[in-house]
Amino acid sequence: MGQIQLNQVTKSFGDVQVIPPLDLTIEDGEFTVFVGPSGCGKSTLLRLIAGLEDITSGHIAIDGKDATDVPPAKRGLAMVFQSYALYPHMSVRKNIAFPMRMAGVPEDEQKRRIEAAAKALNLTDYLDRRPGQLSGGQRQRVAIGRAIVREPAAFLFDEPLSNLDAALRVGMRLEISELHKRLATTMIYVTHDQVEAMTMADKIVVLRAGNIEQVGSPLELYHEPRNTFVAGFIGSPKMNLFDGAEAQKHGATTIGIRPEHIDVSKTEGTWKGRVGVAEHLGSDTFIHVHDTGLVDMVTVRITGDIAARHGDEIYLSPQLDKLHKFDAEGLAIR
Amino acid sequence: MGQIQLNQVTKSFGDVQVIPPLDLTIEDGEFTVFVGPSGCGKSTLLRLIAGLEDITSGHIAIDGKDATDVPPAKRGLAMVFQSYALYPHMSVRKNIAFPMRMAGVPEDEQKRRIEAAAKALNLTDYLDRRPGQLSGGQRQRVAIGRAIVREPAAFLFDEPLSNLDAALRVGMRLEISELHKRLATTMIYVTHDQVEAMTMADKIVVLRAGNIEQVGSPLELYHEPRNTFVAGFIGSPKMNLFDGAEAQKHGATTIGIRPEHIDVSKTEGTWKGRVGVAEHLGSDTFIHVHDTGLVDMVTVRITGDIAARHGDEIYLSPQLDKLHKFDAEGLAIR
Amino acid sequence: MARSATTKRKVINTTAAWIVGLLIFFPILWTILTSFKTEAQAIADPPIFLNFDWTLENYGVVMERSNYMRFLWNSIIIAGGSTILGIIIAVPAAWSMAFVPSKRTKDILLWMLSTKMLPAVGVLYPIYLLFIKLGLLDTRLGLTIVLMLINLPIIVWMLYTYFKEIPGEILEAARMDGASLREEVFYILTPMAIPGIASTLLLNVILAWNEAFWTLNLTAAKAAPLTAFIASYSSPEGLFYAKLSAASTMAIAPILILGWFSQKQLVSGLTFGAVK
Amino acid sequence: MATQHSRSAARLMMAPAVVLLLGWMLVPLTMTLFFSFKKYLPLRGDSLANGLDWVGFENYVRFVTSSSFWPSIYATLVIVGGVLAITVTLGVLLAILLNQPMWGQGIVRILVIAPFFVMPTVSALVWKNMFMDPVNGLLAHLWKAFGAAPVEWLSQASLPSLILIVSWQWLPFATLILLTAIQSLDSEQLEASEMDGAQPLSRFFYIILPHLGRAITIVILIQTIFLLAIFAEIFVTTGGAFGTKTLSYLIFQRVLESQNVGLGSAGGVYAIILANIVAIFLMRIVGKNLDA
Amino acid sequence: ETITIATVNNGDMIRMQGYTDDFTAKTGHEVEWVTLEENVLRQRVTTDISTKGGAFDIMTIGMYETPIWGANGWLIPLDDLSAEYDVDDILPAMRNGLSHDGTLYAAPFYGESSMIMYRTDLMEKAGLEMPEAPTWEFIREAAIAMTDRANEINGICLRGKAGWGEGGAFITVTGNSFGARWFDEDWKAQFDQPQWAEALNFYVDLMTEAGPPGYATNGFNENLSLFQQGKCGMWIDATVAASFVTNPNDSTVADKVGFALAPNKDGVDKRANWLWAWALAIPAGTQKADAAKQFIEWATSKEYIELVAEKEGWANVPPGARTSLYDNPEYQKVPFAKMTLDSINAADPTNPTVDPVPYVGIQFVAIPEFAGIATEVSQEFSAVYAGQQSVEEALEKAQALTTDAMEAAGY
Ligand SMILES: Nc1ncnc2c1ncn2[C@@H]1O[C@H](COP(=O)(O)OP(=O)(O)OP(=O)(O)O)[C@@H](O)[C@H]1O
Ligand SMILES: Nc1ncnc2c1ncn2[C@@H]1O[C@H](COP(=O)(O)OP(=O)(O)OP(=O)(O)O)[C@@H](O)[C@H]1O
Ligand SMILES: [Mg+2]
Ligand SMILES: [Mg+2]
Repeated sequence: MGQIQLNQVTKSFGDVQVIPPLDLTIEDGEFTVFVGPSGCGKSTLLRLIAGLEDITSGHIAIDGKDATDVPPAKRGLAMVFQSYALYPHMSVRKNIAFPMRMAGVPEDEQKRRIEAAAKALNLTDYLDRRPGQLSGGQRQRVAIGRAIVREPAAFLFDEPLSNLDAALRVGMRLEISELHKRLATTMIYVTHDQVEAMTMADKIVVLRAGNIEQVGSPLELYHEPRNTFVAGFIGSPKMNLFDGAEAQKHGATTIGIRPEHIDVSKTEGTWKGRVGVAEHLGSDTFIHVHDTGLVDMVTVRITGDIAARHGDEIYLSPQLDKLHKFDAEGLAIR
Repeated sequence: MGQIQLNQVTKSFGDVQVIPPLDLTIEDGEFTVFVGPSGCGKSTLLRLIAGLEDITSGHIAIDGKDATDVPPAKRGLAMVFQSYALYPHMSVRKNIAFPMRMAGVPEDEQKRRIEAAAKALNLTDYLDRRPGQLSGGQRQRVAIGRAIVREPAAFLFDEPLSNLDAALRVGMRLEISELHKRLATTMIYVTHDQVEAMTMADKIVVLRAGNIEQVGSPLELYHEPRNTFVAGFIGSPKMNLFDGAEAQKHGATTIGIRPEHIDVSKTEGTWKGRVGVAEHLGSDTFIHVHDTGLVDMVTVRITGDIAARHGDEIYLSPQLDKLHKFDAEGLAIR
Repeated sequence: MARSATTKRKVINTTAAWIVGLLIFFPILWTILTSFKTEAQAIADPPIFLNFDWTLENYGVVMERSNYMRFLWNSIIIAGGSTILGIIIAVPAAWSMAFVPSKRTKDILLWMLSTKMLPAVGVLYPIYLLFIKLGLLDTRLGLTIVLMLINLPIIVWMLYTYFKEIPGEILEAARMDGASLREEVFYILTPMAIPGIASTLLLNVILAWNEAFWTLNLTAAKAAPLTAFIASYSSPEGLFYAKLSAASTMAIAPILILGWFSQKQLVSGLTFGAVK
Repeated sequence: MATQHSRSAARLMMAPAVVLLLGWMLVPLTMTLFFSFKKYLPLRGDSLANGLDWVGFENYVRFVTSSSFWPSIYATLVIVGGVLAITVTLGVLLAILLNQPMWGQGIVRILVIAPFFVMPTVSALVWKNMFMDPVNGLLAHLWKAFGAAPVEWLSQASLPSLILIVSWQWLPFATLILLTAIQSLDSEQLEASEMDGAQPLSRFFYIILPHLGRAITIVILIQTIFLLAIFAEIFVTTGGAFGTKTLSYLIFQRVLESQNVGLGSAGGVYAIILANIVAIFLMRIVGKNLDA
Repeated sequence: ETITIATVNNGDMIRMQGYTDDFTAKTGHEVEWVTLEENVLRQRVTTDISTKGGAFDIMTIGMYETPIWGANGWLIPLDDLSAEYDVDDILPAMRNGLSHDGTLYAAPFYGESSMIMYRTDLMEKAGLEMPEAPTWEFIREAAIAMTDRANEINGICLRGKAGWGEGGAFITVTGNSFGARWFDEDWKAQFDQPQWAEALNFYVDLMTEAGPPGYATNGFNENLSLFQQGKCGMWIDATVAASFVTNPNDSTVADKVGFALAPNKDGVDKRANWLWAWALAIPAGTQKADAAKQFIEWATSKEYIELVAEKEGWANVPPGARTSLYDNPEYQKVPFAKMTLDSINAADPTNPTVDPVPYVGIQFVAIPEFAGIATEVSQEFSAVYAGQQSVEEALEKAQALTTDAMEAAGY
């Protein structure tokens, strides 16, 4: 109940092809995240699946049935929008009931489902408020509640957390993950925040300019990025990538090493540099090292604390087994 | 050139005292961050310093001179607003020139300073655009540029990054830090994001309901929080805090342990629980453990990867030397 | 700017604003006062401000002379009817422009406005002939249609600017939730735009209420609204200031009262997209 | 938001408004154009039923060569320009004043917007008789109280008087729109400029006024549409005498007083052309502002 | 049946509306009134009749419109009125003015000419005596003598307001009394003739010396209220005004008013008095001609006059329409009755000027173009009164625009 297949789907706005021919299968029950830089076509792809935009060519099948020309309401999908898109003039209860009202679900049944959703989402006390009287997190939950009651084949989320502040984001992230565990319904989740992608996804789809760069589980992407784009995009802080002589030494055009895979010493190491900004988080320290002769700045992450001050000299040594190598096209050399 | 002293400063809006009597000294050249939950009075305090609000009682001195009744423009401070507050109808160049134009700086000098600022902030190519044509990060830089050219005694920032997306935020954070290193001017920075506070500050001022809860360097706050409020507020993910029997065991009303100071084992440990959501970031894994009998959820951070799946049984052991103890008033027991 | 405005400043502001406000309002106030005077007091030199013998005589005369209630009723029907009709036609059009914009949307909008620039006097004959043909002369229906057409561009424009403020995502959410186009407009868009629709309604009631060319020229007895009522008072014989004032007061009172009661809506919504 | 389905629905939903307005424009317009090439003197028994004589461009030539034509263009421009200048200037000042903290703001606002509800006919009658009358008018009393000779408003200062009356009616509209625009000004911008050392006057010119630009264009556009058509005010006060004959009043005179429909229709065509020149000019500005 | 009547908002008409019930009781027909100010009314009914709109069953029109519309066949002839109505009782001057080719097209509700109304007390104070038939020279002398600007007393109040029926009418009769005329026998405009310059100069000088401020915008109503307030020494205007200025309810000078014939220039054989009637006519398009005719017979009948006399006194009956009224001894007691009749009889629409003219009408020219032309001409003159141009300029413009309009109309 929720397998979605895209077959040679393309989308153009006027003359501009935003999505070049694209194939993708999302399995039933999977939590799939579309991730990619701004403007890469994530939202467009999601809206094509939802039916909010016509596809220019190709086919979309939901549960094996062709849905290319099925209007959005009939696809059995529910969408949670970035701005939540709650109906401001309706109470929370009415908001949640709306899709059922449209579908002609009997009153009793509506009531039952609203109650169930409200309980699941901790909204019971707020059912009679208007969206305007709710906090960001609560609004988010109402939007999800509205989606849940339709018992959709799949949920579509378009950057649902981007309007929340950092602390709340962490909480909501967990809530959505738990919801997925509980419902086991297909979810497609769009974000440009790779932390969200990593922590939530069963499967991540990395997009660039409408093209799929890599599809895989978060750890696959972390450990085996298919190319420099994915390597740079997944992981926080970003992987350090170097060209030139240092790369050639390892028989590659570009090499990459993640900040957490660099060892630091005050006395010796592979590369020498000077500490720029050191960010002390207590649990970790991020050191931004300049003047290594490699690239402008190398970022290093150290667990715990280290006494590194602006301007100090420092030595860095990459853990060679964690080194990523890429060829001239930017593809990983395995 | 930029020492700021607050002496028994209070602020009331009507009958509500938002800032109870408060003393604070910000040394010249220091990067001070005001941090605290929403509504705690951070902005108000900053605006009192800027002169945008009148103080109800007390004194403010800038560089030792009483500035209590000096109008904002004369205090020699520059402010960067949360919404950037760029003048939408002026080009970037005009925006940056505006304070100099108001001050009657000669054209030549204006030009020179604009050029310098634009270069420092990477804005040279955008000087003739309108703010509406810039991205969030660029706007942010223009706002800073407008502040820089005044060569102020101190910069005031009110949540300057809260409108940016996560990736950009990291970048801008670094830029501001580097700017501070370069200019060595006093900066006061307001945020409610503790990561920003930790990574940027020389000195953090933690506020709650207008009161200063603790003042200190980021690592002081991380290692020696003065009370449960600071303990919970500083550090990410949040410190786990427990009351009850487990706390009594350690002779305290409340004990706290940070996620990164808990060791995990599949076979034995102090506490037993079941894995809820496990967030795999590649570099780290956050495990949310339920059913420990202590609190609803204990968060644990593990460097690198661990094969923990939803529902697994797991044992946790706090590193006892990293345990924080608090008395009945919530104050740290040292 | 939230520095506590000093009391002194507030006093100055208040004084200035009240003086200006009263000055602007004065002609209306004076008219209302005059309507309660006798004719002799109305032209007394020096003018009498408040200490005159208040009398309702003028209202009596005016009521006796013309069937005020009928004019009033016609005004209400015509102004209200044309506005409601206009909104019914404009809502779908504004929906289209705001949510399915095309390259021509702005041109169409501006073209619509340009139809308002046809000089009414220039087309009186054609319209009059048309009305005779269609049997619409001196009917409320005819006037309702004409006023609706005159104001339609303004209505479309105002609604368009309000609709543009409504995030398209909400309508898409409704669509995802299974709402048909009709349900989308009816259950979601319209209720959300209520403040905008209310001020559009008000502005257009005012414009229709005060329209004086077509209402005068296309009516005789049956459909004549208050503009025709006032046309019989513009220069009667002898002293007439008090009676004129009474008639004027009666003509503007309903809309003035309506306007005052609903000024919040009017003020909050009257932006024409000027607020950005 | 743009599936095939919604696009065709949109076209369908636009249709009623577009068709109606097209009819409302085209039918009279073609008839006006038709009449403008005809000799049509109803009082001489000319009527559509009897057929009308074709006179070519005679009406057009006669209309512009009439001694009243250029003065009427002048009067139109002066009135429209004058009212716009006054309402916009005072509107901005008034909006700023009303935006200040004060006691009884709601009531002041009610007082200020009241003239907008007054019928043009009524306001013209009231101003003409009760204020501008040189003998019994309140202004005459006021002048006399100061020992000055009463001004004969409607004859000696006819255009300014008319502009005063019309401005009084439209000032509330301008004020309201400008007020909402001012209220939408981000207060942080003002504070930023204050930090930047701008004095109140500089803040007004560099921050507030530019912010109002869009609102001002809209006020100008809408008012121009209505001002080009003002009629009742002239009809009631001067009847077109003393140089207050605007283009639309001139057309009225040709059509209704002289009963020369052909000539008036030619005037109507000129008026449409003038209006559209103004409109295109304005819309260029507004159009740019509309999506900015 | 319900008939719709368009009418003007003057006192007599308003009064008639109050008696509508009497008509309904007699005939069973209901009446809908459309009361409009004179200019609006004229514009409204003209539009309706020339397009055969049929919005009205009866229109209130004047002596100017009636012959023109009658000639166009737009009005139903009133040639079959009942015997009791006694059509021959209508004053001949009125009947002639409301007929075309000898057929009556509108029944006069009331008629008027113009005359001098003056303040007997002021005249006495000035040491002068008003002759029965004064000349302009005397008027000027008296006006200057009576003027007392400090006390806001103006020697003379005259119409200056633009509009063919307002200042236009007055300046036309003034012109007549100086020997001027609108057109010569070939329909050539005559504003380039010296008589016009003389008349206009005289008028302007007189008003400058002895007129009220702002006379350029004064019409009938303005002057009436000035006179009623005691601010005018003399006033030359419609005879109907006599009943208003002598009505003590409205007038502060009711018992101090005298009457005289309108003046002429010494040696000119025409006086500055006009002839006008507000009359009721039936547009040809109406479906309710019979009911309309019944109404006209009721409203302009002797019975109606008696009804009003009975209810409101003889001074308030509609004057100037019927011979029998002036024969009535009760009415002869009204102070202005005789002078009104004399003034009416002194006016001859078919022979209005010293030099021969091709048109009918005293204060107007009964051709369709006149209203438009005269309005514009009077606007030029008003601009002179307001001091915005000279007499010469105004006459030049008047000549040009009249010529132009006549050409346009194909003369
Ligand atoms: N309605 C439209 N008309 C024309 N171009 C469009 C339209 N919608 C999107 N685009 C273009 O398509 C591309 C993809 O847009 P899309 O919104 O899918 O990006 P995104 O990945 O969701 O970005 P973001 O992270 O900023 O939301 C962009 O270049 C955008 O400019
Ligand atoms: N102009 C004002 N009038 C009345 N109360 C105010 C005003 N400005 C702020 N407050 C109150 O003062 C308190 C502190 O507000 P302040 O804006 O300083 O908080 P903050 O710490 O900046 O919060 P945030 O993180 O949400 O920006 C709040 O309770 C707020 O409601
Ligand atoms: Mg997107
Ligand atoms: Mg704040």
